[in-house]
Order: sequence, then structure tokens, then C-alpha cells
Amino acid sequence: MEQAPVGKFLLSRLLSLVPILFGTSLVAFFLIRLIPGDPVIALLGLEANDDAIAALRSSLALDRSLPVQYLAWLGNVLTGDFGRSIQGGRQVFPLILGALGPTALLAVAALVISLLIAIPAGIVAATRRDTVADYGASFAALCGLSMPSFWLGVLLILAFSIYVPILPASGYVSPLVDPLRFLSFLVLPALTLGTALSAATMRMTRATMLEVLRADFIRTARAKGVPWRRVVWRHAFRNAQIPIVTLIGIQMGQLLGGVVITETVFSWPGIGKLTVDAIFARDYPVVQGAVLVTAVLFVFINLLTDVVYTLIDPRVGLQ
Amino acid sequence: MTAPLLEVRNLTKTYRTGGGLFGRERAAHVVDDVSFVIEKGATFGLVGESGSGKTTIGRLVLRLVEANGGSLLLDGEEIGEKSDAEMRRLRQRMQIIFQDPFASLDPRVKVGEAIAAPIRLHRLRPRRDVRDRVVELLELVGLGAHQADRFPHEFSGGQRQRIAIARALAVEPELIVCDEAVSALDLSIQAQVINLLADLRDRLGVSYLFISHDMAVIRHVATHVGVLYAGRLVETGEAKEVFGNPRHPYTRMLLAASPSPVPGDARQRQAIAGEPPSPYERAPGCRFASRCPSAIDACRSEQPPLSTFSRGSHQAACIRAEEFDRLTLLSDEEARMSPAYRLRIDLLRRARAESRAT
Amino acid sequence: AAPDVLDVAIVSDPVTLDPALMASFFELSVQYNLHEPLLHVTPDLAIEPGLAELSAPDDTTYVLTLKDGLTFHDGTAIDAEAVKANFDRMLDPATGSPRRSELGPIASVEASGPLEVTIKLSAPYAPFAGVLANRAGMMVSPKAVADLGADFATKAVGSGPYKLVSWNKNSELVLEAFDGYWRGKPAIGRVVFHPISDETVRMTNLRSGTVQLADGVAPQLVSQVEQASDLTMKQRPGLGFNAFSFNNTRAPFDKAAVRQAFVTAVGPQVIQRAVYFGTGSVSNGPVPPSIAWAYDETLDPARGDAEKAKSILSEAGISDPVEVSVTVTNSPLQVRTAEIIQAQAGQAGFKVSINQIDPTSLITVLRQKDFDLCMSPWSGRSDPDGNMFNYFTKDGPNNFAGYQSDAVDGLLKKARTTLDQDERATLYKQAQETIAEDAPMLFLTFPSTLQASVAKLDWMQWPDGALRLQFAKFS
Amino acid sequence: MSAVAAPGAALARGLVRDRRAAFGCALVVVACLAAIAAPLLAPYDPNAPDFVAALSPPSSAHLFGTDDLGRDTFSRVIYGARVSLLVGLVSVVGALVVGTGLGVVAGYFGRFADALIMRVMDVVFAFPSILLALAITAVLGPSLSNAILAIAVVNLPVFARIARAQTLVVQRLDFVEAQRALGFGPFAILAKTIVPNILAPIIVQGSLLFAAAIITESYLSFLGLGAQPPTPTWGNMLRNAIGFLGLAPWLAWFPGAAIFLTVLGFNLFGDALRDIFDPRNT
Amino acid sequence: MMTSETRDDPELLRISGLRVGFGDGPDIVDGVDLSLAPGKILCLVGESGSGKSLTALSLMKLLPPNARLTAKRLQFQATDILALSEERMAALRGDRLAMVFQEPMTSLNPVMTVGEQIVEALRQHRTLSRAEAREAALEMLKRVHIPAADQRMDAYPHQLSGGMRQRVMIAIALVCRPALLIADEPTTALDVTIESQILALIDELRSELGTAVLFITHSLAVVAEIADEIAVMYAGRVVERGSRDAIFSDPQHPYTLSLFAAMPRANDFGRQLASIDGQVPSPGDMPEGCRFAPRCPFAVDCCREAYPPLLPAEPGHDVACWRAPLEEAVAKALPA
Ligand SMILES: Nc1ncnc2c1ncn2[C@@H]1O[C@H](COP(=O)(O)OP(=O)(O)OP(=O)(O)O)[C@@H](O)[C@H]1O
Ligand SMILES: Nc1ncnc2c1ncn2[C@@H]1O[C@H](COP(=O)(O)OP(=O)(O)OP(=O)(O)O)[C@@H](O)[C@H]1O
Ligand SMILES: [Mg+2]
Ligand SMILES: [Mg+2]
Repeated sequence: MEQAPVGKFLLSRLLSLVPILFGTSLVAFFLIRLIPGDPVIALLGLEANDDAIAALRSSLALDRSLPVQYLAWLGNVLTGDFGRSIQGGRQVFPLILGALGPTALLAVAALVISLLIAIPAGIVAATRRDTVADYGASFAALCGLSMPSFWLGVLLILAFSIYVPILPASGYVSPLVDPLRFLSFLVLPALTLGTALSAATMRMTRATMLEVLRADFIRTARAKGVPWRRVVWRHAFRNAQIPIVTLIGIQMGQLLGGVVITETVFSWPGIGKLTVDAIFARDYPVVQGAVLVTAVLFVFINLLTDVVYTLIDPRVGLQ
Repeated sequence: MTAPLLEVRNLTKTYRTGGGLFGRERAAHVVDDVSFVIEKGATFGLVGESGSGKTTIGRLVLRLVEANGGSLLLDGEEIGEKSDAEMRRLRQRMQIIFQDPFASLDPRVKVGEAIAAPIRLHRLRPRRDVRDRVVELLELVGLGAHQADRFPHEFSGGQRQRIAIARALAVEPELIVCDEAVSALDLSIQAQVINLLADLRDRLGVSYLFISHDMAVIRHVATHVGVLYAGRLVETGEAKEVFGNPRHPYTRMLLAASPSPVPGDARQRQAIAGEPPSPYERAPGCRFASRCPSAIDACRSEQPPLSTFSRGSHQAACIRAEEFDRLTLLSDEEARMSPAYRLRIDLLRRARAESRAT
Repeated sequence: AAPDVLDVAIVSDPVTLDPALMASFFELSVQYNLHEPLLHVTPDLAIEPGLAELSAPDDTTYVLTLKDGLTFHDGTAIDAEAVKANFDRMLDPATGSPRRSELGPIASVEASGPLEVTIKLSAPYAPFAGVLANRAGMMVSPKAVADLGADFATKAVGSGPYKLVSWNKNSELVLEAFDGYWRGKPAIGRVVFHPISDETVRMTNLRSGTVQLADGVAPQLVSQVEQASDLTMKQRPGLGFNAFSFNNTRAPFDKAAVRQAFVTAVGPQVIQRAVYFGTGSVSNGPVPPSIAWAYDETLDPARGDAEKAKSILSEAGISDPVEVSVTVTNSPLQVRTAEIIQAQAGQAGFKVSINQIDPTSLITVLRQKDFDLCMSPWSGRSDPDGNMFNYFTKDGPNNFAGYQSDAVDGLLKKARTTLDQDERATLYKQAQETIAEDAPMLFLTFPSTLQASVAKLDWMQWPDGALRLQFAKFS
Repeated sequence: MSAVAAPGAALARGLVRDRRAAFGCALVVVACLAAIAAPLLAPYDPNAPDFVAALSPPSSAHLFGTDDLGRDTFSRVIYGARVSLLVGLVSVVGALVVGTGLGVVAGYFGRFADALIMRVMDVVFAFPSILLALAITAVLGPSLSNAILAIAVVNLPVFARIARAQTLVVQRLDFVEAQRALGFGPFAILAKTIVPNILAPIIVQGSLLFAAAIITESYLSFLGLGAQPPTPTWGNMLRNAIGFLGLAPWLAWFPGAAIFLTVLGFNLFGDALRDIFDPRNT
Repeated sequence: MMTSETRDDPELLRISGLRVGFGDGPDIVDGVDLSLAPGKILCLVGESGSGKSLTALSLMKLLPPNARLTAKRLQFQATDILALSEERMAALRGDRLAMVFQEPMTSLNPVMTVGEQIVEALRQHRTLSRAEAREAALEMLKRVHIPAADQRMDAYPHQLSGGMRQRVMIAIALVCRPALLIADEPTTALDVTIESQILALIDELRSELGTAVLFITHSLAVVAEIADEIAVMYAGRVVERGSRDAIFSDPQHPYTLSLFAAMPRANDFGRQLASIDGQVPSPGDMPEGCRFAPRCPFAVDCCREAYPPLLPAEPGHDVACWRAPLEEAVAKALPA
């Protein structure tokens, strides 16, 4: 009771990580093994023959019983060793971190773009409800929504690297190596993703703003002589933020989990493609590692959203 | 001897407010060691300064907020420890009319439905009679059947308050906490509602915890009174005792400050100087000492217990309680009104009596 | 000045850079630049000396003579010991290398001189030279293998024209011209491979100039690329085949008549046109026309003939509809193929359902024979043995069909140990005829290798699709 | 009593009054009709190839042109409504109902229930949808309904989180306390008081995820986990069309427009639903 | 400058023919005429639901969006409010024209501290530094007698009691010292001592700055204490209007009388209070004649036929009753 509430809260959330990670590791381990297909055969392909398969399987310790494999893996993970990828033999943990970086950069850029588009659009749509501005914004949002990202991505490439060739079609370079080129690579995928995200955020903003704008305290603010613009931003918008922040948290989660299609279209070396490739190759250590790492990330993102709730709305307490 | 309907013992409530996310918590002592009883068919009037904890006590009694200490006995049975499911059953016996009727009505539920739902929940009427009952309740509080199909935001403040009253009455409780239940009503509707509550009391033995700022109303309805100051009861007893012979300086000032509906009369209304103590700090001594004209040094060193003055059930928490003179309040206002006024009121009464008779 | 960097779009990121373990067809492009095989194969499939020269003192002995002064990328010498170490590694069962079976009946490998390796076989093995010109001939630095351990797969040190600079998974694989390359330092100083799995995206990258060379052009895009003046489209008959295996071990395809009927019902011309947009050629057997000496042009059965197929079925006393499922992976080409098969076979009294699976499951499904009709395409080898032995001998590793023909088994084994090409040609043609009669597989097309580049890039195309960039330069 | 007048009547009245809502409703009805009456409406067998007519642009014979196998795009768009609507509706409604339920329970009860439910949701969310879909298929076998199940499971945490966040705010309002004081149990309060008051963002999210579900289905069926070819779905058609971007752009227009119009319909309809059941609306 | 302007103005506020309805329903406020001079307090009393709050909101032009407002005249300080653009109106609101709303619980922004909310009102119309504004806001909080005001500055509305929120609302309205304060039941949630302090504060402002007040209340005691003028409303119309003394000493309308009669008084514990029989007619279903007629014990046929106009009973005291003055009309008819 005497502790600052946030300290207690953080502590309990961190403790909750233990069962989560245990559960996740267990589910991840067995789920991927439920799926038919064999990592060794996947690796060796059509040229696989029985000897090679057996040899590889034993060298990867895949011939041991599942519980034994699980415990061995868990033991290693606890010491920080996520094992090596079956495909290509890279160390899993650096592999995942290496893919997480580009994904995180893309995610943040996309979110920023989507918020820059969606929040003003949503607010305009809500405050000018049933006007051309509202219809226009909603129409655009739904277009963005019904346009799958592979289409949008390809169209953007056509537009900006072929018809008006100002940006590279795809690729990635670390911002530490060449920040400018990094940015030039970032623009199109971030736009693709940002547009898709902004559709949802815009609609959500509009809906909650409509709700909030009817509240009595809006009338109070107007009675104070606060100009409409400020009423909207400072009074209404702040009260509309909980669902928006929730949505952003969810989107952040989805983005950090990887956006396979965008990553594929733009050859962005992110966690999504890595994980999906690993799933298809039944690259057990990579899948397990990626799921664990994402689970931890999600717990932190949610923790962050919960903390943000309390900042937005003093009536919401921690826990 | 049978147990009283409600007995409240040593009730205490402390709110903790964190100063922001990383700030230190502060404790506000909002209700402090409050005890009182409400007999069946009695009306316990709770008065006190705004912010003194009246609403909080009302909510504590229904366990809508959990107390930090003390016990609540309903019919002699401890309810402070009851499980949620048991509490739900008990809630049919106790009701609350919230101070802010608008906030306590679901904006998406038509008022007829809001009143009907608890009737159905507690199976108080056969299904087909529910609608009639709703109309009956609405009419009891001066609304019409046509209003059942409207939403709360379509009502005026006073109308909402009446809806809240009708909803509370719908469950036919034995105890009703009325938190400023009639304050937003015009006088004639207020009269109608007070008559209704009195009628329920007389016919069915309903009891009330009646919270109000309006001394005239309290005087009219309360059998017992408790005076709350900064979370503590400073005076309590039978209404006529407390009003007739107030012993705590705060009670006396409260009564003296009551306005009178006679123009020119009220100009002597006296405000109490100073401000109540902060709930965040607890100084020793009587809480009222800082504002009390009769305070002496002893008042500032020790908190006087509620029984300092005790005659029968009349108690006051003031070490000088015995010393004060009787307080004579101006009585009948009507007598001080103009002849024309009295004549017309008299005409009205006679005309009403006449029309009722026919 | 001509640019010094070549960006290449490839279909997928390599799994491993270790040639002993590589298994995917799409890795070839990278591999041939990192690791040059001991022998070199020309675009016309003639075998020439590469790092070494091959001689055959007798039917079961081969002698490799290495060029003098060659080194691996790490500077260690490419000498007989190193070559022997490579063979030993590939042949060690613990390595689990698919190369082991490719190398055939090797009895011993000896370093018979500082630059001379003598290989003894337990039986004659005709494809041996071809094998050494392929993956099994790719030599890596034994020192690096020892030093790098598990990391070797990502840091391979080879002997090819380019050496590895960096490899970011799913992003780019950067190679740099190797000074010590025996043909001389390649013209293009730096090659960056970009894995781009989507065919449309690969082409947009090429059109935008983000890459200058792209592997795996989608057939429907060929005509567009050809029309673009700033692009060069190259196509060349490949070595492999697009085919489906019938499951010969269970109903309904355990009956040859049913298989025959199905083969007759399906018209490869339609598939070649609708799916491959006229690229490649129609196939009735496993050996493509690019291997001209073993190609059997006489195989020309009636195909796409629903009536005939029906009559085959009814002659065999089989009442339709015959319910079968066709298993394909989820690539657009394969799904389209399956849809056409479904429609065509449907007209002949087959009720076909399509079962899409992911590529990894494909191999499992094939190996477990958990299918009626399942795609089993083959990337092909320059020797007909590579296209037939594993598929049609009784316990060939790729005999997914479960085809058990004594005749074909004998012919293929004989062809392997026969060294005379004319004799082998006859044996393979006989085998192909028998296979056509027994119809263990449904042959559809021989695909072409489809690659495109910017017009100012000068490069050569090989039937196997591997990009050998030491021969490329910007004009 | 009329206070609980049939929501259907309110809806009908709302539709009559609000032209946009009526338009949205009409779009949805048209899509549903197309799905139901596909065999009557489609001029061609949607799966019959006609290799001679492959990739022909829109004409009077083929209103929307033909695809790479010469199949009639118009017929396929009509038939595509079947799977696409089914997937969109069932997966979204399923996830919405279950997810919202879990979310309000977590938010209302807090403490242990919250920790348990939301952490499980975190875990579900942490699993890539493809992994879940593959696993579900592995256990239950490949079928459209399992694809729907997989999409629903993936969307579950989305609804749960939004519902929880809104519950955290709404449950502190006086009228919720009033319901408790009246003796309503927690589940009655959740169902009748909290849920109606948090529904706005959930309905919005639902009508948005509808589009996403149609597209995800195409992704799953691409992996062999959803509708199998030649069954047309809008997502599949769109996905297939990208290979013919330059050659036959109309292949993308029509399924794309079908998705857009249906999603537009559901969004307008969702807006209208919200407005109609929001008494404070004019 | 502003105050001098208001002082010179004989009529600060003039409303005539004000009508408010919802959607396409009947007019709920049905032709209200009121006027107010600077420094005067007009108390609006009347039946709950008679349209007092709607009248007040009309002046602020803050009616709900589906409300329909019409008036012959709606004039404040020589400006026609009806014609004012939203921007000009916003500049007026909170500065010269302020309002305290009836619902204290929901009228404060739940996510802003009360301090911020007062500061905002101030900084909207005055150029002040943040610190100065905060200082002034704190001052205002103290003046409405919020205990521990400096700590309460940083409290959120839900942490305050009902009465405290009400006082915060008052503080917001008063912080810019408006020329006209519209107060909708501002003291119903307040105990008598604070009520009298607030009334004193209003009185102070009135004498210092000439602030006029439109005060809606149900408490006749409050009316008796502060009103200069009184208007009594019933069912959307003003039924009686006059100076405080006129109404208190010479109430004419039967409805006004009923209100007075319904007052609980000392020493009548347990007695029935005098309420009005019958139901308020619903807005869609108003009687032809006098709206109070169905409930009026004095009603005669003409009352049910035509609506009585608001006519002066005496100079400055108007009443809308056919039978006023009552004693003449009915005394004989009634038994003693
Ligand atoms: N949004 C609305 N829609 C429909 N009717 C409304 C709406 N708001 C108010 N009304 C109706 O208008 C009438 C007048 O309301 P108003 O709030 O002005 O009353 P009031 O005189 O202030 O009453 P009280 O003293 O109870 O606050 C009431 O009968 C109410 O039912
Ligand atoms: N959630 C809360 N957190 C912190 N303090 C609170 C909270 N709720 C109430 N308080 C404080 O408790 C005290 C008593 O509040 P309560 O509502 O019981 O007063 P009241 O007597 O009903 O006043 P009023 O007559 O103004 O309604 C006040 O000082 C208030 O600030
Ligand atoms: Mg209170
Ligand atoms: Mg009102």
C-alpha cells in the first residue's frame, strides 16, 4: 500500500511474465510440432534420402523424445541460449533481434504515419459529421481498408519507383550504416502499412469522438468560451483516447509480430517473414524463439497501454 | 428487544489518492468512526457541510464502497462480510437514490425500462403487471405514463430525480438512502414526494437515511438526526431534541444559518467563518475548533467523544455542550407574511379542500 | 563508367551457403558464384575443365588434376588434400549430405599427388563427370569448415569467382570479386543478391532499376519484358520437368489403365499455353530436349482427349466418376495447373479435388505417399541419369509414385554403368517408352529457364538457371 | 412494455429515416443476395475454364472479363460472395461475441480474472496467425470452417482488449453503481449495462475487421488452409490478379470493388446501428 | 470599460417570444418574455420540467443539437444573440456571459484537474501567464469556499463531493467576472452555510461589477434572500412576474400560491405537505386554455377555453390568470 502504485504494478506484471513465458514456451513447442512436416525433410528437400535424413535428425537431436527435447530447450533458453536455426544454422537469438530491429523501425514509422493521417481525419469526420469532409474521409479510409497491402504496396512501387522513379522499389539498409538510404527504403513500406492502419484508427477516432462530443462537459467547455477547435482537441479528444490508445497498442502488437506481406513486397528483413518462413520450414528453434520474444514484447506493450490509460483517465487505476 | 433495522458501528473510510503516476499516495480521512442506528419506520436525517462525507456514508451503508473499518448490522446481522451474492439479495431490502440523478441513469435505457428492470429482477410483480407498476410508480412521483418511453437525457433535472426515486421505490425496499433526493424538485413536487415517502413509512414501515441540506425538509421528515462535520458525527439524537435544543456549536450555527422564505428576514443569515479541516491532515482536538467561536484551549488538545452531552438518545461531541443556552429559532414563517399572502393561501387551501370533497 | 555493382533479384534467400548441404534449386544462383565446381559445364552442356581436369584411366577410376596455385577465398591452397577432405566430408554419413548419393559408388578417394586426386569407383558410373560439374564438385576450404563449425553455413569460404562479404537474412547477400579466381578477377566487382519471393515484385524491382538482373520471371510477364526496350529477356530450355506422380500403390491409380486414362485426358498443350504462356515445351517423358542425345522425340501419345480417356476407362471396366485428389503447393503456377487438370480430367470422368499444401509438407506428403496425384517437379540435371534414376528405379529416393518395373529398373541401372553415350541413349529411350506405357507419372511440360536483366548487362544463361556472374559485365 | 420495444422496429425506423444507413443496408443485402442466389444470377459456371477466351477484357459476353483460365469474372465475383461473406461474418461475429465477453469480464472483475484472461490473450496474440491456422488445421483437418476458426481466434484478443479498456472507464460511472445498488448481479450488469455502453468502438472494429478477414482468408486459402480452388473467393481473386497487374488489370477491379462495397455497406450499417441504438442521437 | 458599458445599458438582457422545441415536437418553452437590468438578480422559479433550464441554455446558445430555437428577440448588451456567429458567441461565453449548469457531476471534464479547468476559462479571455492564471484560479476556488483549495486544484472531479463540484462549476463561471451570470440551480447541492457564502459572493460581484444574474432555483428561501425580480414558470410559460416584494407579499397566480403552500414549515412534522393534485399536461397535449386549469381549484369555464395573457396586476407585476385577483373572484363562492 505504501509503495508507489506503479512500482507494485510493474512488479506484479513482471512476475506474471513467468507463467506466461512458461505457458507460451510449452504451447509454442508443441503447437509447431503438431503441424505435419519435418524440419529435416524441409531442409533437404527433394534430394533427401533416408541416410541423410537420419544423420541430420540425430545431429539436431530431433530423434529424442519430445519431453526431453522440450526440457533441454527450456534449460538452454533459461541460460539465454535459444539454439541454432535448423535452416542455415544461425544463432536464433541474434537472428530474431536482427529481424526485430527493422520491423520495429517500420512499425514506428507506419504508426506515426497512420496517426498523422487518421487522427485529424477522424476528428474532422466526427465534428463535421455528415458533411462532404466526413464522407470523403470515411470513403478514403474504407478504400485503404479494402485494399490488401500486397496491392497497395505494388501500386506504390509502380507509382514511385517506375512511373515517377524517386524511390527504390524495395530493400533495406540499416539506418546506422546509411540513414538517408534507409529513409528512402522506409518511405514506401511505411506508407503502405500506415495507410492500412490509418483506416482503422480513423474510424475508431470518429466513433469515439462522436460519443464524447455529446457529453455534458463539452457543453461546459463551450460555455467557458473555449473555441470549438480547442474544445475538440483538448476536451473531447482527450476523453476519446482510451479506445484509440487501445487500438494503437493492438496495432503495435500486430506490427511487431510482423507484417509478412509488406515485408515480402518490400524485401524488408523483418520478424514477420522470418517467422513465417521458419514456420514453413518447420524451423522449430526459430519459431519457438520468435513466439517467446513476441510474447514478452506484447506483455510490455500491454503494460505500457495500461499505464497510458491511467495517464489519460485518472478514474482508471492500475490493476 | 428486537434489533434495529440498521446499525452502523464505528464506520471509517479513507480514500487514497496517488499524486499522479509516480507521486506519493495521500490518504483522505473521509468518514471517521461514525455510529448510528435506524429503527424500523424511522427516518434518520443526516446533515452536514458539503464534503463532510454524507454521500460516502450512504454508499458505505449499501456497501457500494467498502469501508476501511467498522461494522454494518442489518436486523442485527453483520453484513459487512457478506459475499457479493448475499449482498445482492440484501440489496432488495436497501436502496439508494443517488445525489446526481442523471449520472445514475444509464443513458441508453428508456426510463420505463430502467424502472421495470429491478421489478423483474426481484420478481416483485408477475410479468404482465410490470408495465402497470411502472406507470403507477411514475405517477407517484408526478410523471406520466407517456414518459416511460423516453430516454434520460430528454428529461429536466427534477424529472430525472423523480425517475431515480421511482426506480428505488420499485424494489420496495425496507431502507432507502435518500441522497439529496428532493433537492432538485420544485416545492409542490417535493411535497408530493415527501408525502409519498411518509406514506410508505406509515403504511409499510419503510425507514430512511435521509441526506439533505435543506433544514426545513429534514425537520419535516426526520425522526432522528445526525450532524456530520468533517467525517465525524458531532451531534445526534431525536429530531425534536436536536432541533429544539442543539448542543454542538456546529449544529447551532447550521440551524442559525438556515434561510427563511420571508423576504428581508434572512439577511441575518450567518455564515460560519473559516473553512473545514483538510481531510488529508489530522490535527488533534475537536475538528470544529478552528472555526468555533466558543472554542477553548481544551478543545484543541483532545477530540471530544460523541457522548459528552447525553440526555436519552441525544448526544453531542462538545466538551462545552452543557454550557450553551437554548436556541430559539424563528418559528412559523407564514405568520410573518403579508395579509394578502395569507388570505390567498387560505383561499387556496379551502378551494382545494372543496374540490377534493366533490 | 560502367557500374561496379550488380543487384540481382533471386527467388528466395539461400538456406545455407554450404554446398555439401544445399538442397534447394533456388540456391544454385548464389552457390555457383561462391563455389566453382571442379569441372565446368557450358551452356550447351559440354563438360570442360574447371578448377581441375578429369581423366579416366579405366571405367572405374577417375583422376582429377588441379590447376596449380589456386587458393580458396581464405588463402588456403586448393590442393589434393583439400579436395580429398571435401569428398570425405560429403561422403561421411554423419554429415547428412545429399551429395553422398549423387557421387555414386565411390570406393576410395586418394590424394595421389600434391595436385592429383584419384577416385576409385566400385562400378562404372556414367554421370560422374556431370556430377563433378554440379553441386558435388563444389569445393570449400577445409580449414574454414573446421574453424567456423556451425557458422560455416552462413560464412562459407569457397573457391568461386566471388567471395562472401555479408549476408543479412532476407535482406541482402553481398559478394565481392575474388582476386585469386583462376579465370581472372570478374568484371563486376560486387554482386548483391536480393531475395524477392513475389514474382510481380521481382519484376517491378527490375523495371525500376533497383535490381539489374532477375531470376524466375513469371511466364505471363515474358512478353511484357520482351517488349520493354530497356530490358533483356532470356529464355532457354531447362533441364527439369513439370510432372505429377501418380500414387501407384493405392486405388485408383494402382491400375495402369486409370493412369493412362488420366494422362490421356490431360492436355499439356493447354497447360503450356495457359499456365506457362507458351514458354518451355510440352512433355511426355522425363528427359527434356535440352539433353538432345537422350531426348525421345518419338513419344507423342494422344493427349487432351477426353473421349479416348473415357474409353480407356470403360475398357478397363472402371465406372466413373473416379474420385481423386490432386495435391499441389500453393504457388500460383501450380494452382493454375491443378485447376486445368481438374477441368480436363473432369470431362473424362474423373472427379478431381484440389488439395493445396505448403512446400515443406509437399516432400513429406510425397515421401509418405499420402496422395493420389501429387506434383513432383524436378529441377533436372545435365545427365539423363539425374532425371530418371532416382525417379524410376524401384527404390530410387524420388520414386514417389512407388513405380515397380523390373524392366525400367534394369535399363536405368545398366545405363548408369554404361559409358558409351550412344548405347546409353538407346537404353534411356527404351526406358522412356516403357515409362510412357506404364504412366507412373503425369508429365506436363519442360519449363524454360526465364531470366531478365537490364539491357546494358551482358550475361550468359545456362539451362540449369544458375547465374554464373564471372561471365557477366556491364556494356 | 414498449420501453423494450423490438429492436427490429427501431432498426427499421432508423433505416427509413437515414438514407446512408439504408444505402449501407442495401449494399449488404445485395451482397447476401448474390451469395444466396449465385446459381441464378451467374451467367456462367464460375469454374468452367475457357482457354480460348482467357484474359479477355470486359465485354458484353463477359461483363467483368475473364481470368487467366478464361473463367467468367462476373460469375466468380458473384460466387465469391459465398465464401467471403461467410468467412467475414462468422469469424468477425464469433470473435466479437467471445472477445467482448472476455474483455468485459476481465475489465469488470479485474485482479485475477483480468490477469488470467488478458495474459492468455497476450499469448494468443503472440502466436502468428499462420501458425495458429496451421495448427488448427493440423488438429482438425483442412476446411473452410477451420480457416474461419483460425481467423476468429486471431481476432479474439483485439475485441477483448478494446472491450476491457472501455469497461475500465465505464464501470466507474454512477449508473453502473446504481445497477449494483439495485441488486443486479455482475453478469446482468455486464450484459445489460456495460456492453451497450461500450459497443460503439467494438462495432467499428468489427466492421473494419470484416475486410481484414476476407483478405486473411485469401492468405490462408493460398496456403491451402481455406477455400480450395477452384472455389472463387474475393480475396483469392484479388491475390491471383496481382500476377496479371499489367496484363489484365480488370481482374483486380471487380473483386476489389466487391470487397470495398461490402465493407462500405457494413460500415454504414454499423454506424447506423450505433446511431439508432444511441438514444442521444437525433 | 466593459463594466461601464453594462452600467449604462438600461436593459442588459431582453428576451421576447422565446420558443424551444425538439425535433418536430411541440414547443416546450412556449413564448417566454423576460428582461434584466445590469446588477439585478432575476430568479426563475417554477415547476420542474417547465423549461427553465432550456430558457437558460437558449441564452447561451448551448441547446442540444436537436433542439429548435426561435425567438422574437434575444438581446444581450445590445447584441442580437440569435444572429451571432458561433465564433462571436464563443468569445462572449465565459467572458461576459457565463453559466453554471444544473448537473455538477457530468459537467466537469473527468480527465482534467479542476485547477486546469478554471485556468482554462481564465486564459481563454484574459492574457495571463500560466502562474498568474493559476493564482487567480486558486483565489476563485477559495472564494467558493472549497476546503484545502490548493490541494483540490490538482484533484480530478471524481475525487470531489457533489457540492464541491458544484462550487468548481461556479468558480469557472465567475472567474472572468461576467456581466451576466446564468445560474441553473447552483446551490441545490450545497449546505446552508456554503449556500449563503455563495450567495454573498454573487451579491458581492453584483455590487462590485454590476453583474446581473439569472438565477434558477427551487428554494423560496434563496429567492427571498437574493432576488430583485421573480418569474414563475409553469408548463413552458411565465405565469407570473414581478419584483420580489410584489410576488412574496401579493402572489396572484394559483400556481405561485401552490408553491408557497407546499413549503414544509417548522413544527409540522408528520403532517401532509400541500402538493398539487393532478398531473402536469404533457407538451404534446396541452390544454386549450390556461395550462394550469386542469389542476387549479379556481378554474372556471373561461380558464379552459382561452389562454390568459400576462397582464399587469399592478405596475411591474404581471400575472397570467383570468381570475386574478382571486379574492374578488372566488371569496363569495367559498364557504368560510
Ligand atoms: N433533449 C431533450 N429532448 C426532448 N425533451 C427534452 C430534452 N431536454 C429537455 N426536454 C424536456 O423539456 C422540458 C423542460 O426541460 P428543462 O430542463 O428546461 O426543465 P426545468 O424547468 O429546468 O426543470 P427542472 O427544474 O426539473 O430542472 C422537460 O419537460 C423535458 O422533458
Ligand atoms: N474517489 C475519491 N477519492 C478521493 N477523495 C474522495 C473520493 N470520493 C470522495 N472523496 C472525498 O470525500 C469527501 C466526502 O465526500 P462526500 O461525497 O461523501 O461528501 P458529501 O458530504 O456527500 O458532500 P456533498 O454534500 O457536497 O455531496 C470529500 O472531501 C471528497 O473530496
Ligand atoms: Mg454528497
Ligand atoms: Mg433544469
